[in-house]
Amino acid sequence: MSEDELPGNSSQQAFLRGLTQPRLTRQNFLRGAAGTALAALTPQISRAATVTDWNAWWAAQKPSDQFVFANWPYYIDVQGNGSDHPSIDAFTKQTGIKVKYMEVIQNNAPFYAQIAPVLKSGQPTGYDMIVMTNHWELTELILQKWLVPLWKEKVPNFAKYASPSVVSPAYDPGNKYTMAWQSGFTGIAYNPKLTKREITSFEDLWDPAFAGHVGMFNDNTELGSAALLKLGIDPATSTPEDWHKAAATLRDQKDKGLVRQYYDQSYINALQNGDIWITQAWSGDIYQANSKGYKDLKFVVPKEGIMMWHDNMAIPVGAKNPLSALAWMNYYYTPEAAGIIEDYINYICPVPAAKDYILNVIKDPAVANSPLVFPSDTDLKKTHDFYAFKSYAEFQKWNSIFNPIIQA
Amino acid sequence: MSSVTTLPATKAYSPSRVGERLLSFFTWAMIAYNMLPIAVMVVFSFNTAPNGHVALKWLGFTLDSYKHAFAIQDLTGALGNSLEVAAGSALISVILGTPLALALARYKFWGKTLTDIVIFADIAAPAVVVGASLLALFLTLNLPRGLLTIFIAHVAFNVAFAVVVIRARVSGLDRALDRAAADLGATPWVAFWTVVFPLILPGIIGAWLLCFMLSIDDLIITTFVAGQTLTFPLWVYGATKIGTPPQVFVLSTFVFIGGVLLALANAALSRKRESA
Amino acid sequence: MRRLRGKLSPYLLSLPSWVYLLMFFLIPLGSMLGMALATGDPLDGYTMSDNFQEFVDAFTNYQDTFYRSFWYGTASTVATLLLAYPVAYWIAFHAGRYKSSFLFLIMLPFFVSFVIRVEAWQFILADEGFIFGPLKSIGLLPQNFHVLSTQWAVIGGLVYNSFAYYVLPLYVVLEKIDRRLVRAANDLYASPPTAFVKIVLPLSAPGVFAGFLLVFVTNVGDFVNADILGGPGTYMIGNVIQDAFFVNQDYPMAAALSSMLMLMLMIAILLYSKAFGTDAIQEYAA
Amino acid sequence: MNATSLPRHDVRLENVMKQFGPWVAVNNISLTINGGEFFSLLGPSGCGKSTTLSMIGGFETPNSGGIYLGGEDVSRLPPYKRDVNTVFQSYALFPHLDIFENVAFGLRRKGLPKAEIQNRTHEMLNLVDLTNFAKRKPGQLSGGQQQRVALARALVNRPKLLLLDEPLGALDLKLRKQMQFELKRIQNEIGITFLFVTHDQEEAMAMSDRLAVMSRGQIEQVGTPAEVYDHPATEFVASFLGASNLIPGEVTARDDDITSVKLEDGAMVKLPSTALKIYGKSVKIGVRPEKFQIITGTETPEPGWNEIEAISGVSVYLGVSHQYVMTSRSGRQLSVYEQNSGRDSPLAPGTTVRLAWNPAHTFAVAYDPTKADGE
Repeated sequence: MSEDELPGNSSQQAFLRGLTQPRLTRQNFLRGAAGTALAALTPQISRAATVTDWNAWWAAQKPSDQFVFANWPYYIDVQGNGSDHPSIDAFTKQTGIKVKYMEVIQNNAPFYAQIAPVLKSGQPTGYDMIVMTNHWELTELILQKWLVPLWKEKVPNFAKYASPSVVSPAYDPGNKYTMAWQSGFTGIAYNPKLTKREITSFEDLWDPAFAGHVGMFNDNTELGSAALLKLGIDPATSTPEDWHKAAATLRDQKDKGLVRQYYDQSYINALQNGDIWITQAWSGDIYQANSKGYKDLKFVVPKEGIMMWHDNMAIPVGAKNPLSALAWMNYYYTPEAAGIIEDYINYICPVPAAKDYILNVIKDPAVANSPLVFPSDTDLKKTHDFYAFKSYAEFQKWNSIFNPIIQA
Repeated sequence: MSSVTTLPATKAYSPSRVGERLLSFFTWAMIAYNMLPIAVMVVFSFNTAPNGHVALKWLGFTLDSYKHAFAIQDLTGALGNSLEVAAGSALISVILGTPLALALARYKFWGKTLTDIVIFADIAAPAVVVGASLLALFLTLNLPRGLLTIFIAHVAFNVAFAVVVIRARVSGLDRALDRAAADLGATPWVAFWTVVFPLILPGIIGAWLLCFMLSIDDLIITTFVAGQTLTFPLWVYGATKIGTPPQVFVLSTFVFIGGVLLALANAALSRKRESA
Repeated sequence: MRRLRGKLSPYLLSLPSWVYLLMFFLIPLGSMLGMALATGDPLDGYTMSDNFQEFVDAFTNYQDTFYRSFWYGTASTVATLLLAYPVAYWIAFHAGRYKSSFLFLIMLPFFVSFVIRVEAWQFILADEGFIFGPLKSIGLLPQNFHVLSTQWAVIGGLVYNSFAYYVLPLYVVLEKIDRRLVRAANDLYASPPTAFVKIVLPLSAPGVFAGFLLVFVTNVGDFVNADILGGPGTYMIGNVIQDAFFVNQDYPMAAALSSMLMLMLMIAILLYSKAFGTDAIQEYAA
Repeated sequence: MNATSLPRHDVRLENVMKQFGPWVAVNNISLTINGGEFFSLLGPSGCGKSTTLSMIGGFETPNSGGIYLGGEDVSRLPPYKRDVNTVFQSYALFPHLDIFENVAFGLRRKGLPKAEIQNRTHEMLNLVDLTNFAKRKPGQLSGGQQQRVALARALVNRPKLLLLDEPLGALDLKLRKQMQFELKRIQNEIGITFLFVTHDQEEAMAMSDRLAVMSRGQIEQVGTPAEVYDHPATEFVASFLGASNLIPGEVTARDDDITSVKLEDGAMVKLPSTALKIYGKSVKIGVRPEKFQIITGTETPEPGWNEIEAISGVSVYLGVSHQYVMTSRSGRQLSVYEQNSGRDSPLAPGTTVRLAWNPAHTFAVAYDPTKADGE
C-alpha cells in the first residue's frame, strides 16, 4: 500500500511535514491581500496527501465511536416521516459507532468543486466517507491522491459478498480506493398519460410531439452519453469526432424547443408534477416514485442500450474516523444491511445475496425479482460504460463540446 | 383656512375619484399577488404528503407535518444555524455600522464621498460577485468554510444596510440636542448614551431587523461560503431538486408567523414610545 | 487636544466598518480581479500571469448570456416599476392613516425565505398545477402550454421578488411630496393627469432611479430564479459564474465573469451617483 | 428659591476672533457684560452674534482672544465644564425624556443627591408654572410651555451666565410679548446675568439693560437702548434700530455747544456738538421720523428748531399715527410719522410742507461722499 516510504519514526515524519507544509505566513497573507487569491490553489501549497506510508497511517489510527457520512439525498432507507434510518440504527447497535448522515451531494461536479479546494489546501473535508459516481471527478480524486487507500483486511465482507460487476472496475483496479454503494442504469422514464404512447428508443427524446416537455440531464457525461447511444456509438470507445456529432444532435434538440430543462436530480420532481413527460432518468428514482404513489411513471431500457454507472464509497484524506468508515463498509457488504437499504432505494445492488434476504426476510418479491435491481446477465450485456477520461485535457475537451449546450 | 378651498375642489373632480378607485383596486390586487406564494406555502403545509414530499395535488388536510415539524434533524439544524447567523451577524453589523452612520451623518471628512460609494457598492454589488470573491479570500486564508465564514460574509453585506438605516435616523436628529446635553454638563460620552443613543435606538432596532431578515434569507452568498454547513435556505434549495418535504413549509410558516408577530410587537412598542 | 479629538472622531468612528469592509469586501473584489488574470488548471494549479485573454474569452463565449442577463434585468425592472409605482402612489397619497399598515402588507413576503417564494411560484405555475391544470383539462389551454422553463417565468420571478424593493423607495419620495403642490398645479389649470406628469413624476424621479438601479443590479446578478423557474436558454450570467465555480472549477473564468459583471454595474452606479449624488441613493436604499 | 442670594458674575470678551476657513465670523471683539445685567447682542443674521454666543457657551473655540467668566478664563473649556447654560433657539428639549427629567438633566450630570434634584427641579417647575406638566413629554406641550421648560432646564443649574439664543423666535406675537415680560421678571427675581441674542430690535430694546449692535463680525455700538436709539454711532446702527432719515451735508461751523451743518439741499441745520463725535467735514445728519413736526401754510415752528422743505407723498394710516413718505428738495425720500391728534384728514399728496425738529433730536454719523450713497 505504501509508495515512497519515509525513514524514521512518526515524530520525524511530523518534523519533515512541518518543513514541507506551509503555514499561513505573513507574506502569504499579504500576497493574498495584494490581489491574488491563488495561494490556496497553487502547487506551492503542498497537499494533505503528504502521507506516503499508508500502512503506518492506518496503524496509527485509533478506533472511534462515530463517523460522518456524506451521501446523496434519498439514497438510504428511511422509516417514518423523517431522518430515521433503520440500517444506520442497526449499525450503531452492532458496533457502537454513531453515524452523522448528511445528504449533501446533489451532483458529482458541484460536490467535487466544494471539497477540492479544501483538500488542496490540506484541510480535512469534515467527511469520513463520501459517495461519488464513476465520472471524471472520481478519477480526479484518485489522481490527486485525495482518497485514502482502503485497508481491505478490515472489510472482509467485500471479498465475500461483492457482485462481480463491482469488483476491480476499470476506474479503480483492485478496488484500491473505492467500494460500490449502488450501481444503476441511466435510461428513459416517461408518463404514458402525457406522452400517450409507448417509449422504446432514445429517438423518442427528440420527438417534436413532446416539445417543451423533454427532460435531459445537466451532467454533461450523462447528457453526452445519451446522445452517443442515440447515434449508435458506444460511449466507452467514442472519439472527439463522435462527441461533436453528439453535441450537434443535442443542439438540434434544444434549438427545436424540445428540451424543458437540463436537470440534476430535480428531474424526478418535474416528472412527478407533470412538467416533463419524458426524460433521461435513473432507474432507482422511478422505482421509488412508483412505490410512492406515482404508479404511472415508467422506466425503459431503450433499444439502443443503456448506461450503467456505479456510485462508490470512498474515504477522503484528512478523514478523522477512517476505521469507523471501514466498519461501515464491512457492515454494508452483508446481505442484511444491503438488503434493508436496497429494498428502499431500488437501484442495482452490489450484494447479490441481498436478493434472498429481501425475498425471504423482508418479503418484498417485487424488489427481489426486479431485473433492474438484480439484473440478469443478459441485461448486463446491454449496458455501456462511460468514456474514461485519460487526462484533464480530455475532460476539458468533452466539457468544451457539451457545456455550451447546457449553458448558452 | 385651506379646508375651505380644497374640500369642494376634491369633490369636483369626479374622474379622479374613478382613478382613485382603480388605483385602490390595483393596490389590493398587487397585495394579493404579493401574498399568493405565501398562501400557497401555508395551504400546502396542511396537504397530506404520503411520500415525504409536498405534492402538487390536494391529497387531503392533515396536521401530520405539524406533528413532525422537527422530524428532519438536518433541516431543524439548518434553521438553527440560520437563526444563529442572522441574529449574530445583525448584531455585529449594527455595532460596526452605528459609528460609521454617526460619522457620515454628522461630520464632513476627507474620504466621505469614497465611503458613501463603498457603502453603496456594498449594497449594490451582485450577490454572486460578493460570494465568489469572499470564497476566493477564504481559500487564500486557508479559513475552513463553515458557520464562521457564513457569519463573516453576512456581516460584510449587512454592514452597509445597517449604516444606511441608522444614518437616516441620525440625520433626523437635531444637533442642538447634543449641544443642550453638553451645555447641561454631559460629557460627549454621557451625552451619547443619555440623549443620542436613546433617540436613534429605533433606527438601530430597525437596522437590526433588516439585517436579520436579509441574513436569514440569503442564499446566493451563503452558497459560496458555507462549505458543508447548511443554512435554512441552502437546505431548502437543495430540497427543491428532489421534492420539498412538508416540514420546509411548516417551519417557514412558523418563521413567517414569528416574524410577523415580532414586527407587530416592535411597531406597537415604538408607537407607544412615541405617544407616551 | 479636544480640537484634535474633534477632528479625528469621524475617522475613529468610521474605522471599524472601514477595516471590515476593506478586509471582507474590497480586498476580495480586488483578488477576484487578480484571479481573472491567472492561468492554469485545477490539477496542476494556477499561476499569475497578465492573461487578459480570459476577459476576451469570457466575453466572446458568454456574450449572449450577458445580453440575456441585461435583457432580463431591464425587462424585469421596468415591469416592476410599472407595477410598483401605482401602488406606492396610492399608499402615499390615498392610504391616509393606514399607510404603515399597507407598507407592512407589502413587506410581508420578506418573512418567508426567498427560495421558498421562488419555489412556491414553481408550484403555482406548474404545468399540471392548480391554475394551469384545470384550464388544460377543460381545454382552455393546449396540452402543450407551459410558462415554467420559459424566459417569462424567469422575468416574472424576478419581478415578484423585486416588487417590495421597488415600492419602498418610491413610497419614500412620493410621501415627501407636498400635497399642496398638486393643489397649486390644479389651481393653475393643470388637470390631474397633467399635474401628475408635470409635478409628481419629476419630483419622484430620484426614487424611480434609485429603485431602478438597486432592482436592476440585483436582478442582473441573480441565478436562483433562472435555476428554479427557467429552462434551457434562460441561463443568466449568475448561473454561469456559479457553474464556473462549482461545476467546471474554472476559477479564472469565474473571476473574469464576476469582474466584468461588477465593472459594468459599477459604471452604472457611478453614473447614477454623478447625476444624483451618493447621499440620495442611500436614502432611498434604506 | 432664594434667588437674590445668587452671586453675580461679569463676562469679559477680549479681542475674540473666530474664523471658519477664510470667513471671519467674529472679528476681534471686546466686550464687558456686568454681573446681573440683562444684556443683548443685536444684529442681522450672519453678523456673528450667534458665533459669539457659541464661543461663550463653549460650542466653538475662539481662534484667538479670551473669554472670562467672573474673572476666570473659560475660553478653552468644553461646554460641559462651564457654568454657563443656554436656552436654545429650537429649545432642544430631549424628546424621549419627560419634562421633569429634562429639567433634572443637568443636576443629574452634576451627581447631586436625589432629594436635592427633586427639590430644585420642582422649585424650578413651580417658578415657570409647569408643575402639572412634569410627567408629560415635550411633544405634548405648546410652544410657550416648551420655551418655559427650556428656561427652567437651564436655570435650575444656577449658572453664572444664562445664554438665550433667540428664544422667542418661534412664538407668535402675543405670546412673545408675554414671554418678554416673563423673562424680565425671572431675571429680576434671580439676578443671574442674561446674555440675550436676537435680531429683533424692538425685543432687544424692550428687555435689555444694555445692548450691543453687531454687524459683519464687529461690534458697532454698545449702550443702553435709549443711547443707542437716540444717538446711533454709525449709519448701520441708525438704520438697524428703527427707521431714520439720513441726509448728507457738510459741517460749516462748530463750537463747544452748537455745530452747524449745511445739508445737500442747501438748508442749514444746527445740532448739539456733543451729538457729533466725528471730526470730518462730511457727515450725515439723522432724524427719527417721529421727531418731525409737520408745518403747513403759515404756521411757524418752535423757535430754534431746524427746518427743511418737503413735498408730501403717499400716506399710511396706522391707528395711532399716519406715516408719510415725503420728498425733500434734493429729491431724497423722507419718512415722517405724525400722531393722530391734530389734523382731521391726512395731507393730500403733493402738498408742500416744512418739516421742523428740535436740534437736540438730531444725530450725526460719519459720511464718506466718495463712496456710493447707500440709501
